[in-house]
Amino acid sequence: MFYREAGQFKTSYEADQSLFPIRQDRIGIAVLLLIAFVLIPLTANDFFLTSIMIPFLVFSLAAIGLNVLTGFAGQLSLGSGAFMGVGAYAAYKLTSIFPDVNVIFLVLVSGFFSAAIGAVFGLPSLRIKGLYLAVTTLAAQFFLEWCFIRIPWLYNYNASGAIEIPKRDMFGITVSGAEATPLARYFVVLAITVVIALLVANVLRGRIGRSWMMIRDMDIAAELMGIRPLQTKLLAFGVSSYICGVAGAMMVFFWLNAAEPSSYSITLSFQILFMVILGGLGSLGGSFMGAAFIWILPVFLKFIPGTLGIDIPAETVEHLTFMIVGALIIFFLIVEPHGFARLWQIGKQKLRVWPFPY
Amino acid sequence: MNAIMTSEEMPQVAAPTAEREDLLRVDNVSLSFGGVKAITDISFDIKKGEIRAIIGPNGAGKTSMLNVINGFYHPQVGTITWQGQVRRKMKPYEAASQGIARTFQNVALFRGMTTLDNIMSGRSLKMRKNFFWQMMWYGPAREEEIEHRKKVEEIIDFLEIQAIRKTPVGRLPYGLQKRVELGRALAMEPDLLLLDEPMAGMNLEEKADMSRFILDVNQEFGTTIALIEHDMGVVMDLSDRVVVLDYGKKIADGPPEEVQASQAVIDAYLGVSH
Amino acid sequence: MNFKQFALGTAVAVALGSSGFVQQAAAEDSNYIPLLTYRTGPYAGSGIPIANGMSDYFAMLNERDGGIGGVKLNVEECETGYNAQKGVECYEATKGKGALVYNPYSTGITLQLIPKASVDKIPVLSMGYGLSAAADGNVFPWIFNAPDTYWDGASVVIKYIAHQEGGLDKLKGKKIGYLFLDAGYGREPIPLLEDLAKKYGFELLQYPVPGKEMQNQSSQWLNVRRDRPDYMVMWGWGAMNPTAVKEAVKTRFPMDRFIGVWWSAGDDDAAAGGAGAKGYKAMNFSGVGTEYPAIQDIVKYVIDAGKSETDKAMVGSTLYNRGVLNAMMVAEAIRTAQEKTGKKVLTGEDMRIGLESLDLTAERLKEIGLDGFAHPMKITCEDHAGSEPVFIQQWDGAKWNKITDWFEPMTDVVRPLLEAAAKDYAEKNAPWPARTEPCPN
Amino acid sequence: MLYDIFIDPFVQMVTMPDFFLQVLWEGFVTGILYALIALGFVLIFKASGVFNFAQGIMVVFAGLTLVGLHEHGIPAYLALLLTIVVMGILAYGIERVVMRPLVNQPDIILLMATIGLTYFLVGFGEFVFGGEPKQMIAEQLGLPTGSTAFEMGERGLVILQHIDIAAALIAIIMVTALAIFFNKTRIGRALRAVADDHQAALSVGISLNQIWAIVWFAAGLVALATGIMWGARSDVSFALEIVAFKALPVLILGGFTSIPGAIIGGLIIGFGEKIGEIYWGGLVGGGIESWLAYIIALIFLLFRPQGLFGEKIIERV
Repeated sequence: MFYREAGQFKTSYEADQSLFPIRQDRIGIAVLLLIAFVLIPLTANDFFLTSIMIPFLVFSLAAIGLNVLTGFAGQLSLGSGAFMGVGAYAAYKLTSIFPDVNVIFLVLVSGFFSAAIGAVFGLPSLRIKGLYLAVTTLAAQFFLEWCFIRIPWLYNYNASGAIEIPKRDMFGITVSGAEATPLARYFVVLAITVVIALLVANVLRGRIGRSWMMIRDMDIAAELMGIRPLQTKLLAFGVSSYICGVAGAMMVFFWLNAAEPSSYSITLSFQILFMVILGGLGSLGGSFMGAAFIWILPVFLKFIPGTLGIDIPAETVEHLTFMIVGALIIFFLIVEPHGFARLWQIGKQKLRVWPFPY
Repeated sequence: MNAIMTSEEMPQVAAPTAEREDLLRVDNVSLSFGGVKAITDISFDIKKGEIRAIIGPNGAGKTSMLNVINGFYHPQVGTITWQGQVRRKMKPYEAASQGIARTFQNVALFRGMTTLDNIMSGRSLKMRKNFFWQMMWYGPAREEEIEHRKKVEEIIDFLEIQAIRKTPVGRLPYGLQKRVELGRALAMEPDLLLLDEPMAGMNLEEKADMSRFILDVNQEFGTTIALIEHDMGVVMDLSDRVVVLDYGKKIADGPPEEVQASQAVIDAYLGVSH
Repeated sequence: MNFKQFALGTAVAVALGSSGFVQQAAAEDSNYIPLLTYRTGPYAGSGIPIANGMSDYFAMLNERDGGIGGVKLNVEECETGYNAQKGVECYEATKGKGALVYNPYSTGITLQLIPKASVDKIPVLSMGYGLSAAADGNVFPWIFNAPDTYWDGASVVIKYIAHQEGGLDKLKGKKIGYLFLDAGYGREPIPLLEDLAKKYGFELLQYPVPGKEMQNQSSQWLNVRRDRPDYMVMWGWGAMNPTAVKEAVKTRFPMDRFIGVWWSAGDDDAAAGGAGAKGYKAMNFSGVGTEYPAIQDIVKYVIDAGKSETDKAMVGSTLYNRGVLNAMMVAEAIRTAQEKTGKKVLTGEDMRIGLESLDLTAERLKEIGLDGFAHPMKITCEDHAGSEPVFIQQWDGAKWNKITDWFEPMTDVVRPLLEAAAKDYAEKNAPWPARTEPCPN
Repeated sequence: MLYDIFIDPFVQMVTMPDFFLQVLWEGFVTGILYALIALGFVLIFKASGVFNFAQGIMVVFAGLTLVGLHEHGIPAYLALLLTIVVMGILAYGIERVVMRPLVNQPDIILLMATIGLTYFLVGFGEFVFGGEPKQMIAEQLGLPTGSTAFEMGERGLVILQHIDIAAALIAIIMVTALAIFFNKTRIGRALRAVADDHQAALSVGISLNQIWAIVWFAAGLVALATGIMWGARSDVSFALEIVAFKALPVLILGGFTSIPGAIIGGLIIGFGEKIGEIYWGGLVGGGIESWLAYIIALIFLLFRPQGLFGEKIIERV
């Protein structure tokens, strides 16, 4: 009843090709942005910001990055964690070489390093497909991880082998390092995520996005229609790695403050992949939903026993969380293999015809 | 097939085919896969503006021939001359930029995309705006998008598929998918359009529609068409000239009536009812 | 699945979960100690005994004495799985509840907490791990790594080897192999070992074990076999330790020349080698066995009373006792802080004062029933590590035995390095806040 | 530098032949263990097209069940029997709860489902058995634990661990048994039919569900054998799960559906890794084992995308 598009007509191709052609969607997105930019900053406590919202946004961005590659261009990657790491180490090196340059600028620049490395590891994708490609990206994952440990230059020869983020100010406000308030970091992360998500959405609805989807859906037909497979795939690898790189840099600069090579391990790659699959391959909104599910659900689960006043040892909660998350992953794959994005669409469809069943 | 015969859109050949300019020549082409010969020493030409049919029983090498023209397979022997120039070994995507478009035997649409996007994908080569403008969207990228959208809408109107514009092609019935595939190839505004069994699996009515579209394309846009088809009625009605393959060899070449009368062709098709 | 049910279920789950975010205010009448433990994941083997040791000691204090200074201890475990992300999450979730001190038990998590500690004003006690440079209290007022840094440990090993060989000058020309977990933790001692190698003329051979290959060390040990080092030193953790001991046995390396750091001193680590592991040595700074009154009290008040998950057989093992030592240091720091500030219910800032004036004398150790359990230790404003002596223990096939007296670290070599490293850290992380906290006393 | 790369390693191999033999032996044993893990993958992939990421955790789970049962006072052989039963129940459960509802889904969804299964089994395993590593009860199971040293030349020594010899033997027995099972039994033939074409197999009356339960069970048995062997080399703990990743390059080399391929691929990776690490690893600081296998597989892929035993793929339109 509330979600009906009847009576909304488009009179131009411009209107028809906008990101949110339906009015209710436009209102919905405006409300979400309002919540993100106004309501949450006004009401949330530090824990909610630092342990829920900031990681959620960082992961959302990383999931968008992987979704560009896997969901839109159809190239399976298990190396997104390492590409995030490249971004993080690049940003760290940049800020130690240019301490006075705006840190957000450096974070955005660091993505280019990640993009270059991503493109290099994307080269075999011309000949290798599917699970075989997954092995290539695994090689990237393990090799890069090894580099993070073995090239001390990357971490400025710190005895600890880790990178630690110094304090950096922007317009008189501390945005990175331990002194940065959760709110300042939240705004930085939110702004970067929203802007990149918007730009990616633009790319995806135009020629380049279409060429990725062509490669994904039927690579031979795409090639016979004039799409150069190597360039197109490499561009997808580059863009995807850029986004992952920025997400990785944000992860250490605005969330964790310090990172070891193991922060960017295969586990992270899997986490991101889960977000993409559960959220929905080929859906930007799904990336956010997937990130919310994979990151926030375990945090929720941790608190449930405490809320109900049940005294369960911490490790049992952890075991149960693992089991529940694993079971839910299987459950959702069975219920809707196309992810939350599809569930959301089904939900919208139900709303559209409500109160009638069909 | 009489429905088409009596149609007013019967091909009215402007000039005798033989006098027209060659668009594509295939000379002594042979192709084999690890010892298995798919095509043996085949030569024929496609003239500008004609509808050229390639026929033959299953496994005769028809699709392989299209793949060779397309640049998807590389013949071991022989030359291909495109618009007067001998073509070197090239990548499939280069064929597209030279103006060769095609449809596929088994529908090869981009299943995850809508009809509109599928046809828009045919415009890929004609769109130039770089990554930066794409990212910004507002401005040049959008203008370009809308300019091409207008072209695509013309094709949608032409093929009468307005109602399924926003439908993901995976959900369309087979006949419509074939039509969308034709639209996608048309969006490339090709010089040569290769159609691989455009009417396979269609009912009579759909075949009639498709035949009409093919003739319209040939006449209105002047597009040269090479098509593979099993339905002899359609082939005889549509095409200007027919080349017949059997076991990878050419067994006949000429106007439909001539070919139909050829003993070699009758032998090759013996037992196949048409 | 019915969409309506699904939506409803989701809503209920979200509502349940979100109510958990409402943080309980710290109870007014207790001191809150969050324990970042890991009883899951690849390092659980080392994490479980430590977690048990810590929580059992605190539980014993609550049961026997009613807490410290008449104030109960409110101890809460938060599972990190040795994962830095989860560690930070645990930190953020607990710091608002009036946390007194953090014991991260992971170098990775410690590094994350180092910059946060001075902002949130909650000290971090990384007992014998973490960042060595943190020993410099002038640069790191909130971080404590008593009783020893890894550099202290590395110097003790070399000293012990020299002792075996008959003097530091006898090290010349010797080959010492260093097998380490290829991560910040294992790499940290390398600069010091290299310095010492240059100084005393021995050759240092490095055998890194990648974190993913912890249980697949045959390459490293093949290299050991080829290089034939005179001694092997190990900086391992979790599943790396038992695998290394097994491989050493397989390679027929003389076990009495194989010396582990205090984190490779677990009972399970050595037991994995079976009879062949007899002779394996490790450094240690906490007593082994159950023959201490305080440990007996744990058994009496906590374990026999059924108030702990701990398997009784685990009590007295190296890592369990390590946990007890850690808990005891926290408890003593609380007591000291209570004396210094006159308050009973403390804050993180009070706790820092307590830690900085911690002076565990032999008498005090005797008083609390841990005579000889640890070397007397004293933390000062400048020196947060203490660089206390360490002893060597040896596995006899069934249990660990202390085989040497206490060895002093080479403080003269280590201390300047520590200070230089601290300075280096501050410079690299410029602008690093200068110490503003006044020294107690 | 060039000398270090191209000459020195070979000089070392020749001048220290006993050591080189030892390296080869270690490579062989590691390769056998990789092959065993890969074998579990192949069985399931062959019959259902599922790339089973949970094979790694099944290895841990099987090992833990065995040791866990023994710790509760059950005699070793009975525990072994009970573990086999547990693996059977697990296989049936996975088929019923995970595989059956996901029939005909794309590869990546099935892959994800098995990773979901991994999460579940990690949680479940730790919940039931606790997170601490356990000692494999090799001796109680009657596996040899000693070692034999062969002298070579003056100072040379090649040490063979009995447990490693046992591992190799068991691997050979398992492969032979599987080969016989596939070729000689009715179920085996049905299984091969399923591998070739699901639909066709269904149409001649083969029960897919039954077949899948059987292959998961077979993979469970392979996992158990792997768990015992690898557990005896180090210990049974959740860190072992990561070793399963090594199965990927092995499968790339050997092909996803070939049992002999898994064995040969495993051996190539095992030898390559050890020789690479020992003779060349030192040049870049060692520890290259963590990625060498993948790079070997990658290079191999670039030249032979279809794998060692696959046929050349002709792309068709």
